[in-house]
Amino acid sequence: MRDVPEHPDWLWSSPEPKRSYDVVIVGGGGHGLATAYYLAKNHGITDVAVLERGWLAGGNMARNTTIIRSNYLWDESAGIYEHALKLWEGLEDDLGYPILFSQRGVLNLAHSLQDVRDSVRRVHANRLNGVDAEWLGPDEVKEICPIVNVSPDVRYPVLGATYQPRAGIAKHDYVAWGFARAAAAMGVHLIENCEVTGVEVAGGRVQAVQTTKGRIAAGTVALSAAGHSSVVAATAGVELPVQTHPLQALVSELLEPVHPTVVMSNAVHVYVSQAHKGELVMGAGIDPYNSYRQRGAFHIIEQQMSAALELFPIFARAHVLRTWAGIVDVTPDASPVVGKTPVDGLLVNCGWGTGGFKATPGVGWCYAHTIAHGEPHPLNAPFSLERFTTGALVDEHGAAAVAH
Amino acid sequence: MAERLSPLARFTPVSADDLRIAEIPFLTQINLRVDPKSRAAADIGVALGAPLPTEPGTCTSADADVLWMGPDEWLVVGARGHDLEATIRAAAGTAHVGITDVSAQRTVVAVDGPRSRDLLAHGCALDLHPRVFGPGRCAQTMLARAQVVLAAREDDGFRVFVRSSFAGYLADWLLDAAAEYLPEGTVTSR
Amino acid sequence: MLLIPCPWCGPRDEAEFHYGGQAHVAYPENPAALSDEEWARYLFFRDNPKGRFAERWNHTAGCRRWFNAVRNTATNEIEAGEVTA
Amino acid sequence: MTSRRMTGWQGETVRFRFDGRDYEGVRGDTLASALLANGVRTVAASPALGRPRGIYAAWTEEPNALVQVAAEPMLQATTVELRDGLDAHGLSGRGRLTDETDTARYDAVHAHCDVLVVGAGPAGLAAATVAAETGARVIIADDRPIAGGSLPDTAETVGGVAGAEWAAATLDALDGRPDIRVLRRTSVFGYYDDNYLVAVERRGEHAHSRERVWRIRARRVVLATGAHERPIAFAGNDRPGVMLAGSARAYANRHGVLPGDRAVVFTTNDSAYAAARDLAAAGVEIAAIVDTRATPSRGGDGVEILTGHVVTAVGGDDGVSSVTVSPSDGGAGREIEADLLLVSGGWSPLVHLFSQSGGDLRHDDGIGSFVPASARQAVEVAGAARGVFTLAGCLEDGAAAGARAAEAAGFRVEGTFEVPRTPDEDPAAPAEHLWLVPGADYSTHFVDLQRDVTVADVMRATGAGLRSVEHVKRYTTAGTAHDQGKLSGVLTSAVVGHALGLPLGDLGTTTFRAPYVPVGFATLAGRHRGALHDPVRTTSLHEWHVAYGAPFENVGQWKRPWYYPRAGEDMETAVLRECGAVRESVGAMDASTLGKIDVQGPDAAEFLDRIYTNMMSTLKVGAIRYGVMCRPDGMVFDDGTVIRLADDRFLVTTTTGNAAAVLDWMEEWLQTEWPGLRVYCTSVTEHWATVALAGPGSRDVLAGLAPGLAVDAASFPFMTWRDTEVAGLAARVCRISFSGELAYEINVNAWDGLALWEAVMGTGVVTPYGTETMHVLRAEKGYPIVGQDTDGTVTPADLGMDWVVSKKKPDFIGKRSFARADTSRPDRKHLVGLLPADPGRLLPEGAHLVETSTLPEPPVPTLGHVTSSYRSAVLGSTFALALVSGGRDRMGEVLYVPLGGEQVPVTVTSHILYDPEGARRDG
Ligand SMILES: Cc1cc2nc3c(=O)[nH]c(=O)nc-3n(C[C@H](O)[C@H](O)[C@H](O)COP(=O)(O)OP(=O)(O)OC[C@H]3O[C@@H](n4cnc5c(N)ncnc54)[C@H](O)[C@@H]3O)c2cc1C
Ligand SMILES: NC(=O)c1ccc[n+]([C@@H]2O[C@H](COP(=O)([O-])OP(=O)(O)OC[C@H]3O[C@@H](n4cnc5c(N)ncnc54)[C@H](O)[C@@H]3O)[C@@H](O)[C@H]2O)c1
Ligand SMILES: Cc1cc2nc3c(=O)[nH]c(=O)nc-3n(C[C@H](O)[C@H](O)[C@H](O)COP(=O)(O)O)c2cc1C
Ligand SMILES: [Zn+2]
Repeated sequence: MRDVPEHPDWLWSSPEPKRSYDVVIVGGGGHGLATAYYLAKNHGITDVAVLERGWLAGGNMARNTTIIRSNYLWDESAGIYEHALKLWEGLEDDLGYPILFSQRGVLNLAHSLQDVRDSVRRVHANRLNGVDAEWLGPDEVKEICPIVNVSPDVRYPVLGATYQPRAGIAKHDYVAWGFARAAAAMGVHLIENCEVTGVEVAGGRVQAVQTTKGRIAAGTVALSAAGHSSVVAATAGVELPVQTHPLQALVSELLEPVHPTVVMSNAVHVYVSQAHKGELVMGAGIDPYNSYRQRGAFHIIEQQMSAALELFPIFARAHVLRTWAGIVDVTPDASPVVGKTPVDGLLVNCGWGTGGFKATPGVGWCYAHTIAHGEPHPLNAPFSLERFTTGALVDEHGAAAVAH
Repeated sequence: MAERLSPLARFTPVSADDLRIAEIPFLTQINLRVDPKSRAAADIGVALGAPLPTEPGTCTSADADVLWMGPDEWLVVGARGHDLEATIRAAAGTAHVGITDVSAQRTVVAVDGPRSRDLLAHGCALDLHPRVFGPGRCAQTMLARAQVVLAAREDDGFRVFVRSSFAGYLADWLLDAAAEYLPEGTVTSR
Repeated sequence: MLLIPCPWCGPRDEAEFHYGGQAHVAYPENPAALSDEEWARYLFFRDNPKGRFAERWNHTAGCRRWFNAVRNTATNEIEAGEVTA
Repeated sequence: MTSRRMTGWQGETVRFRFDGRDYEGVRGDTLASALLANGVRTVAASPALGRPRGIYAAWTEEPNALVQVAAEPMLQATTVELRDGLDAHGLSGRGRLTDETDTARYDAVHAHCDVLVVGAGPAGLAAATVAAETGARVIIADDRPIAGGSLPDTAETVGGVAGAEWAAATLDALDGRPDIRVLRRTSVFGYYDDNYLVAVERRGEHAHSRERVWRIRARRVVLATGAHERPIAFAGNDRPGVMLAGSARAYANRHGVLPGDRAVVFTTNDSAYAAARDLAAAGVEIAAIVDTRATPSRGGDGVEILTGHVVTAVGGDDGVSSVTVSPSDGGAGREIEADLLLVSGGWSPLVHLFSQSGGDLRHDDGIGSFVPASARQAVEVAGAARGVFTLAGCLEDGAAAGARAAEAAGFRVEGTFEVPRTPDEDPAAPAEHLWLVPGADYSTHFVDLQRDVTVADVMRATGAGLRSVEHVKRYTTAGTAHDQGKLSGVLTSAVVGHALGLPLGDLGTTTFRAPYVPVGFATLAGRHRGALHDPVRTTSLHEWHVAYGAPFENVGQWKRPWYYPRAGEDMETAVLRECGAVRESVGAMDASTLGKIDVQGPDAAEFLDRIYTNMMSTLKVGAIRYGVMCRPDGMVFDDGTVIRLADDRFLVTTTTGNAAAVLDWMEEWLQTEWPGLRVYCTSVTEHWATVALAGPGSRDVLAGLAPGLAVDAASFPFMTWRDTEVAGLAARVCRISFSGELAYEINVNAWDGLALWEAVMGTGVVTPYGTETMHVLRAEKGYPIVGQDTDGTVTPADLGMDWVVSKKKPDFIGKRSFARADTSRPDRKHLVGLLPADPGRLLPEGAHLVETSTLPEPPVPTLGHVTSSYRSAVLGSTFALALVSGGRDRMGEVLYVPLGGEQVPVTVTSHILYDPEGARRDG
């Protein structure tokens, strides 16, 4: 039996860019591709180019630990992530592509009394928002994930966990390729090795983008460049409240199934699942300083391993096979920015930081709406740039303190 | 009335040919903040028997050990019961200085013997080679996961100043790391 | 593990430092006189260049001094001679 | 001696098991060489296709022969050193984790050097020797058990002796010198910024630590890591018995093992001829040398050479039984009987670490592979690692690199290094760069044996429109197995190039990432496990709390006593008893963990005015004030008391968890914004032990212990402090209260903490209480806990603490933000009290509040949530604190807490539920 599902025979072609498009999407990651797909599908807008500086979906989309959940604290967040989760639930059929979406549940562990309070708070908030959520005691955690060490004798014992049964993981690359293929089939141009080097603005309105493949005129320019958002926005004179950091992840060799769910622990900075092939996929916290280097520092990995073994003694003799990093853009309130900018026709989708993979279909849906209507969808309206001026932040690190 | 109790009172010293680890409790420690170019700095130096070391990462030893902690900060360390605070205050007069008794803030662990460098290298990222970190050098740095002040003495000796609340952790860590350099059975390993 | 040149202690491992973000962002002279936009700019907006970046570091596990350095965020190289106490 | 061992080969016998059968090998064997010596050809079935697979290479590049050894999964049989009792099982691509506790130790060591040499082959040994001569501090690390790199594989001589002997002597000589460190069995697996490299040393099952991580900071690095022989993609190239020519040569020369009886050699270059010669000398019959080139440069020592030929098929299901060779340009093939097929597609420099360091690679058309181009760090590459493929060349190249590195590190090279004599080598004939033997169907042309990826798979990927090797990697999974494509990586690129008609140089490689070889999780965790995982911080009273049976609460790294159960008590009873003791009599708590910062200097008062929301400069010497700090965004950051010791000196207390953050915060503002302020801040958190004495009986207890202190309310008023003697100890007593009761905090030198505490307990009337009781008492009084009743989105006004926000000061940190649209909204969440309609009903902390008694369909807007919730004896009811939207305008309103299908009614009240008039604070 082959563990790679049969891919379709044709994914996408590589056309030369036209001189002009109705919509140019900057960045061919998951978000850019999903946006293009929903522009075509929901709004019939197909004169669209997705410009990608490297290989398609080779940014954070190729690097994330693929955790999908919607159990965020604030109503605004729950709204958009739950919308995304509902889309995930039908995405394989919608795209006609195997994306290995596995609703194996996500546990968020609590290790201190304050963790417990915050977790319970989030569970209750989730329920009011119609998001499935449970609070589990240590024994129940053990039932769902028998390999978690729930002994009270460890340095930071597991006092309980929140559990979202509908949460899970998907195969990141296939998700990207599924969106790409479907978008390309509807006429969207996917253009690789095409870096946007400037955004042309005249009279307060966007005109075109400059790229390594020449100038491309556009009615609307929609940024979806994740870690590079500030660099691109700056060329249009738009400043964004984001900072770019490396975020590392690693995998083990392939192992027989041991880990049935997804476990995240913010307090000890570990999150881990076992991918369908059998590798343990694991991540930690961001490297603290700004960097575009797509590599992190090694002590972060070492610390992560000691934390991982506290929770999962059974991992002791597994091996780290590969480490890597993505570069993520982090906002002051750990929530994204999706909406308009001061430049007419220039839209921005950024600041998903360490947790935007799960939003892919949801943000694609809402961003496409924003592009098509020139106004945000109600689900992304709270995530405007203005919130930093008014102070109406959607602060997801304060109480929830759960990244990814 | 109960005795004074040092943070590592319950810790059994290690004493082997190659490696010795013991607490030196109850030393007098004064945190001194003063502009090194000021008159007060000079006067304090006179009172302590040697100018305040201004080369980063060095210490002097006269009436007391004076460890460079920062460009305007020193840790003055004297024998148990030595009223250094009064000496320094008197020398400083009314100048703008910061003088704070921190005697119980940190305790001191002596790590001595030819294996001391090997032991510390398990948890300290500094280059401790005698050419680089020989007698008279000191540094604030990390040892394992605790912040420490490290001072090199003659004969492969080190003084490790550690915050009292971390002392138990650090002692456990040192013993665990030391096991390799000690005769079998010296340390009951955890 | 970057080797960060503390102007006082010399080069030390990155783990001894706390990152302070962009340098030279002064606290506004008179915050009360700022518009909400200007105040938001001070609070939340920092440069995020790919390339040379003047930034602040605090040698928390060492001398506890803040200092500025110019680092290239594309390569992580800290420019020699650009570290100021 | 076992059957396939060369006659006369000596060695101590070692017994081992493989797949449940007993075998013997010799000391010095790897599991792979011992298996070959025993005639075991098939190690396991391939993971996806279930094809039999054998041993393909001889070291870390092995793509096939995976084994499980006891609890350790996914080891390469080619790198497992044979030891007595070894029990291994072949694996089909997936390992097993077992529940067995790993009792081995692991550790890490920091090391520094002027020159780090990676690789102890001829190039590395020469480099290290030259560098060591200069007086530089040198570390040389090599991943193999014995010195010499590939020398023991090739049986070449150096300086007139066997290469392995020369290497061993050279490395031993280095090992004995001061300032030189030799690390054997040590793989350098990561090359990070600023010449920081990490290596893992395999010290053995019985060593003090089984594996050790070396964290090396090197001024200069010499990479002398050698080269890997390249495979060729042809039909049936995965059969057991197909092996890299150099590896077969290594089995013969290093281990005295003949991997087969009759071999066909398939090559594109000269190096396989030497392999054939060595194997023939060892007793393997060489049936033919199949050379893709039209004219090979040297004779085959009597062996038939088929020039311009390729291998087009391999016979034999379980292993090679015959090899079909055909002219490259088509034409009839010929089947040759053989049980071994040796392959050499040329050599690829091992550029992993160089690439990890940030260096650029370029494609070298001469050797048909990628080589180091420009470096970004202080690194040299020497020997085969940069495409030098002769022994003499490697020695010279290594010596030159060692000299350059030492000089760059500031050392002087005196004299010259005598490059040892090596036998003359014939000039090599140009190699051909053939990666792929054309076939009708590519379904058994394997590019990645471990991932079962064939040329057909790669072509399917390019056929689907993929153009990038990164996409092909992810589409096919080529290069993603445990060997990280050491052999398959460049081959995959080459096949993509073939499919797309692009030169290999244009396609490049996929990204090289750490670790170079897999490294154990436990190895990386090192000593930071169990009790040493994260420091435990304790107070000077800790042992007393332990002896008294207190469970502990983790607060940051601190251990704080949570409550003190007496025999038969559960937590609830113990806490109610402790609360009662404080409200009715007197209790004591260890408050030593509170952060304490000594703030001195002429501008200290001005400084605190800027840091705190309230005014501190008006505080009188001898007095104490409660204060709140905000971040510039106006959100509460910390709170605590400020006591004025002198005109120019204050002692600030912080919350337990925030002590370091507050000190850093103060330093940041002082150093970066207000360098003109003459203020010094010093942490004194652990200098002091603090005992909180609370309850109406506290005055009498204090009076008894401090006969010299006037304790009456007039002499020692609320919010003042006195220096005195308590229990004969120099003490500072503060009259402050976090419970609303008459209370004192007694501070003594931490060495005296236990003496004080024992004196307090010695009075016989004082009940020790823990953090839980403290929380209940403060909540009854409506005192918020930062981090529990706030979450980074709460302003002082939200907490009902307008009084702590100065209206007089022109500015302080956070002030401007209070005027923003959102922070001045009336429906912000306010801290209020809640009384459940059922006084026995304890609300869970974290529960939410809604407006209506029936729950509408989601999404239901929340009004806020419960931040603190307790049972209260004095209130005769449970109660809670909550952050509720517009809460202060809802006093008396009934709201609902949805709990498991029930809507629990609660009444909104003031957050101050007990003694709102403050009548009890004077006792
Ligand atoms: C290690 C790691 C773990 C993570 N784990 C999770 C997780 O478990 N769950 C989760 O939900 N999220 C996770 N994330 C976050 C998630 O990956 C990102 O939030 C999300 O992928 C961002 O959206 P995207 O897919 O469009 O970004 P990307 O895939 O990064 O897409 C942006 C694209 O823009 C391109 N680009 C940039 N500049 C230009 C330019 N000038 N011109 C043209 N193109 C340009 C980039 O090359 C890139 O392909 C993780 C991230 C990392 C790095
Ligand atoms: N005839 C040919 O075509 C040909 C081709 C290649 C090599 N050679 C011969 O091979 C020899 C090459 O000598 P050399 O010194 O350059 O290389 P080498 O292969 O002899 O030695 C390199 C050593 O480095 C070790 N190593 C590699 N990566 C490591 C890591 N990350 N950490 C620790 N150790 C690591 C290897 O295991 C090996 O022991 C020469 O004798 C040369 O003639 C010949
Ligand atoms: C969920 C997930 C699983 C992965 N599994 C493997 C794996 O089994 N083997 C492997 O070599 N890499 C694996 N990778 C890592 C990729 O090889 C690669 O490192 C990552 O996409 C980043 O790209 P880069 O290293 O080429 O920069 C995985 C990555 C992700 C996100
Ligand atoms: Zn410093």
